[in-house]
Amino acid sequence: MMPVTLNHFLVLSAMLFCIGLYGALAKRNAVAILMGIELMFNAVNVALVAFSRFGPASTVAGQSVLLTGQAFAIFILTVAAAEAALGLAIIFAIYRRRETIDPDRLNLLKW
Amino acid sequence: MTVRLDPADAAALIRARFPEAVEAVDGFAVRLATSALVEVCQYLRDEPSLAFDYLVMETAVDYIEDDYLELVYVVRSLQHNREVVLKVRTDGRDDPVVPSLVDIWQTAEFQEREIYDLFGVRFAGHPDLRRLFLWDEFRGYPLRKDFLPLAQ
Amino acid sequence: MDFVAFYYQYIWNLSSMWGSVLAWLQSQTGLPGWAIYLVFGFGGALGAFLWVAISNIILVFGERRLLGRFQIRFGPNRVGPNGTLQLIADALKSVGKELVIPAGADKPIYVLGPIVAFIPAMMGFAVFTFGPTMSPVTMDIGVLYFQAVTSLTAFAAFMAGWSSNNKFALFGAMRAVAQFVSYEIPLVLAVISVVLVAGTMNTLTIANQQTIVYALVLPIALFVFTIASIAEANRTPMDIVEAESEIVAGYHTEYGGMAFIMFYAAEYTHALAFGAMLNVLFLGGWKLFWLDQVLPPWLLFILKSYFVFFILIWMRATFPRLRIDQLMSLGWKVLVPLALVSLVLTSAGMLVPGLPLLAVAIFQWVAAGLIILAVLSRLPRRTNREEDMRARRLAAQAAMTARTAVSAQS
Amino acid sequence: MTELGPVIAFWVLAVVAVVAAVGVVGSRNLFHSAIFLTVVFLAVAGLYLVLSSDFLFGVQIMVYAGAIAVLIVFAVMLTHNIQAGNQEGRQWIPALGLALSLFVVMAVVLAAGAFPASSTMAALPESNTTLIARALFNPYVLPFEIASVVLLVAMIGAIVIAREERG
Amino acid sequence: MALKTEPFVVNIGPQHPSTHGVFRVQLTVDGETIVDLKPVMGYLHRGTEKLAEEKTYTQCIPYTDRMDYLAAMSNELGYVMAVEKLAGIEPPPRAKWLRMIFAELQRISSHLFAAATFFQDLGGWGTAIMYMLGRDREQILDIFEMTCGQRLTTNYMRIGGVAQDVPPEFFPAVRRFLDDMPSRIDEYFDFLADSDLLLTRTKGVGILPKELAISCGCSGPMLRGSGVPWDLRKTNPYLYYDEVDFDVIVGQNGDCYDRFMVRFWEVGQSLRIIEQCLERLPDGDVRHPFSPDFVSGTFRPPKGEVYQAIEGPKGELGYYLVSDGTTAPYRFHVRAPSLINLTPFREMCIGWKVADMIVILGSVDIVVGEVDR
Repeated sequence: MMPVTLNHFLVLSAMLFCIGLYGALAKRNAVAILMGIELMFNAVNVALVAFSRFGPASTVAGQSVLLTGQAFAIFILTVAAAEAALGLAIIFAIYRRRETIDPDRLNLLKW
Repeated sequence: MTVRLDPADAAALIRARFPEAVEAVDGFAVRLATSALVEVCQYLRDEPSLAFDYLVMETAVDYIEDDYLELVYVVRSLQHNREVVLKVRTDGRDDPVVPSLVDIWQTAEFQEREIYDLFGVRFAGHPDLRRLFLWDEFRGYPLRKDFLPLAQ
Repeated sequence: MDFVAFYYQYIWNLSSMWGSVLAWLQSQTGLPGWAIYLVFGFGGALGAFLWVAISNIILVFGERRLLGRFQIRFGPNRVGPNGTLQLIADALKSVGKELVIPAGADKPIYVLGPIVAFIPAMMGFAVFTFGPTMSPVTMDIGVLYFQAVTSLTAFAAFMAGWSSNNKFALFGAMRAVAQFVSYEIPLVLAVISVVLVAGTMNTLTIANQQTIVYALVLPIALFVFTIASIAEANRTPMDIVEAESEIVAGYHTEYGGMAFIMFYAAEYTHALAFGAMLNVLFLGGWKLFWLDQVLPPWLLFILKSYFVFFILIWMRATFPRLRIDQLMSLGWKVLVPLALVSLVLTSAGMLVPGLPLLAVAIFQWVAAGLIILAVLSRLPRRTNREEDMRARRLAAQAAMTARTAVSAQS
Repeated sequence: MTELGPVIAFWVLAVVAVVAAVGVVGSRNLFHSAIFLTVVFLAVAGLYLVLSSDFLFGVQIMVYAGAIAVLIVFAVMLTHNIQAGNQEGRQWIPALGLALSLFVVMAVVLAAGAFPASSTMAALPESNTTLIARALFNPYVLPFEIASVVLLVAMIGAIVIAREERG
Repeated sequence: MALKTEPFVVNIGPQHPSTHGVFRVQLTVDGETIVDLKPVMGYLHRGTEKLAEEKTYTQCIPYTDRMDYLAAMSNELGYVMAVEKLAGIEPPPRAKWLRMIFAELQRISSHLFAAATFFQDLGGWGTAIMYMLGRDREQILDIFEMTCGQRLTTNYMRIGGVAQDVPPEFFPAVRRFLDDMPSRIDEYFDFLADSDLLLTRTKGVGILPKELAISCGCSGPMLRGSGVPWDLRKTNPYLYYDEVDFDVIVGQNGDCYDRFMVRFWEVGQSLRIIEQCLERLPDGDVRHPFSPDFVSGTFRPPKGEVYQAIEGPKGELGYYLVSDGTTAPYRFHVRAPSLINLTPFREMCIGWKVADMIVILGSVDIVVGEVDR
């Protein structure tokens, strides 16, 4: 059986990231864009956790840094939650005012 | 005890203000001219010594022999505990029109819709004159005396 | 007697019995380790599922009979002895029904809805502690796992609600999202108090550590957890998601037959899961005075969980429903602050050197007493029936006299 | 990672994650996209379990599947009538090109052996959850606090933005 | 939800657990908040008024039973009083006292049922209250049954009296009911009216201002709940209501709670009235000597028209009859309190949540048989 290595996780992460990137760039609906961004966050998290588990165990100043990647993943998760909440709040606010959430038509700042 | 305002007295009260309004008086009701209905009712409601603030009931009767519909309004003053019955005759039975009293007594809303539904009296100025009980495609007005259920 | 004692020890500890069975199986068949592992896993899951299935039957029947009693009537008592076969009859009838998919429904999601409803409620059972060493899965993150998987029920609600192409269902779905997400916060905050005191998220350790049940140590957290889990389990008086007097049946309005049974069973499974979790977190799982020396722990655990469920039935038979905005403000303005108070007090108590548990208990009870006092003093004076009636009558009489005077003048 | 169980689990979860991710961007129905997104979240949670990161597994399900995905579905429901579809915008071709080329670049970097192709996972001295707690509250306590503040600010901001103006 | 979303239209009814029959409400909601509302009725329209034009005066009595089927006695009472007024018949005193007893019993039963369904609408499905109130109502229905053989559609009142005298077991049964009720009312007060959840759900909800109530022609507990002490039994006494001692109950705020409480306390007042009726019930005939009952086909009231109203449980129940001197009424119109009390329904509901709409509808206490006729 072919062993699963760090690279497997990284390729998976890259695929998820690129799909998310496409979604974030190409979609016409703000909610769909948000979904793409969430996908990218997840991809990054997968990579981080994989790094933390496959990397060499080491200690810095007596503390294990084995799980640095996981700690970072938790921070990213926090930020993603904050981003989702704020993003959706903004989408609601815009929808209320403009009755649309198509970013192409939200060009109020352009002239 | 609710005092039934004698129709003759009521007619006198109305005549004092609107000489042309009263068409006839009998033992039960005061019959008003259709054109004067709204302003008489407005007066009855707003004049503090009368204060007929409560429309008890509004309905219609089909007098097919004499070729008219008669609308009956029972009006009451909660403040003075008095009651008077007003009547209005329509002009013929084909597409009769009567002014609506919704603006004076809101309770007329459903009752006028009911009359429209069952008698086919149109109320000018009614905000939402649709059939109340029967479906919109129903043809004919069931409470008219010449309505034949199977012939619709 | 040795014979009896030998078997009693197996009955006492089902997991050791299961382990012996597996060991015997391996020695007899020589299966590889992973196959035994699979058998072990599926067997455990099957056991939990059986328990849930039997419990559902017992609880649904018990609830119907009990509600009947509460309502001065008999409840189902015709089919079978004392009505015990009523549920089987109902289930057979439901199985025989056609599964109607409404026109315009989002078919795949519509079909998935009831299945998704059942899975998360069922998954939570993995971490329950049926005895000192008996837990289907021992996880370091047991409590977190339970909260995480049960939070997925919101999905079932809005998958069903959205896909049904029915406005009542959509209402139910929206309410479900609002309610479940809001009540997750006080629920988790209340659990954190327990985790702080226990120093672990492992359910087995938490239950084992409760020499004094945490219900006595953490009354505020217990209160918050109870209320929030009623809301999460979607039971009256907080079942606005499927409030039958307003939105017919909420998100599962369009489901009939077997699909409806799935939702129904999921609801009871969910409620049972929260009852059992309350038992684990606050009532010490299988512990019950000296009885745990006599009876097998799993039996006590099950009975205690049923007792918690009985309290849910009792509440159902007592309270009418809240309105959605009142429910929301109860969650955000009452339960979340209470849970935070409990959290702060618990952490403060943990900082006290020596006796942290006693310190926590003292802090919590003092705070609980203060809160109750504050609430009592702020409560509007209850209406007195004589006064209420006299006020209403006097008002009428006064107005009536005034009117007679007026009409006498005119 | 060479044992049978985790390897099978990895491949199943990876395929599920990628297919569902394609579903997220490919589905015409925004609601389906949101459901697919939830599947991605759950598959990623499963991958965390494969990487024996139980705590992240729990947090991932709770935060992503339990909260963020629910919020997104809620948004889809509330803004449904205007934006029923999930169409691509004008710049979908450049987006596709960019995404593909980025993937190619990353694949090349990985193929060049930028990271050691280690298949062994580091042994954990104690339970994963304890280790995370140590990591969060010792070396990373400052970021942890900042993250908390970010969350608080985001919550307040979201409430302020989404609140209906009165009067 | 304070989110402005697409307003959408929901049909509550015609088949819905809480619309008290086949009544339909077209709601336009924004999230959960009601923006607009249209009551739609007619699903139970049986054309009673048209049917009555084909029947003799006595044959009309059972038709009135089927309008407000929860208050058949009151409906009959109003109708026979209208016919008596038209024909100038005076029923014997015993009949009038009996009529009062039955009208008040019917009022109690109707109010109890209203309270039970009201609590049900609040979501108290699992609670015992419906069955508790049902138990009391059952006692009343038993009394009806022993008197006239029917429980709901009693057909007991006759033109010029009542169908027959009450049986001997009637008095102990009523006595028992009168003895049981006061303590039960106390119990219900603690259980219902003083329950915090009920207060939260109903206090301040669906306020009907006095002026609107008057303008909309509301009557009965709706009008009194809004603080207008208008009770036809006091202001326009019929039968012997001016000779018995009772109080009119009014509310202060006009919210759902007040309407509920007005009904609640009126039960006690009705008990008082029944008590006095039993004391003063004279011996004698229960029929007018020239009662047209058995010669129904030949009863011809003189030409004329009449409007007669009584205070029914739901409000002012009026009958407008036109006689052309034949055996059938020329025009038979019912002033149905349920229909007219629905007039301000829209104003009361707008701005409240869907759940409140159900509560408000419950506090209006309609019977669709009477709304649609």
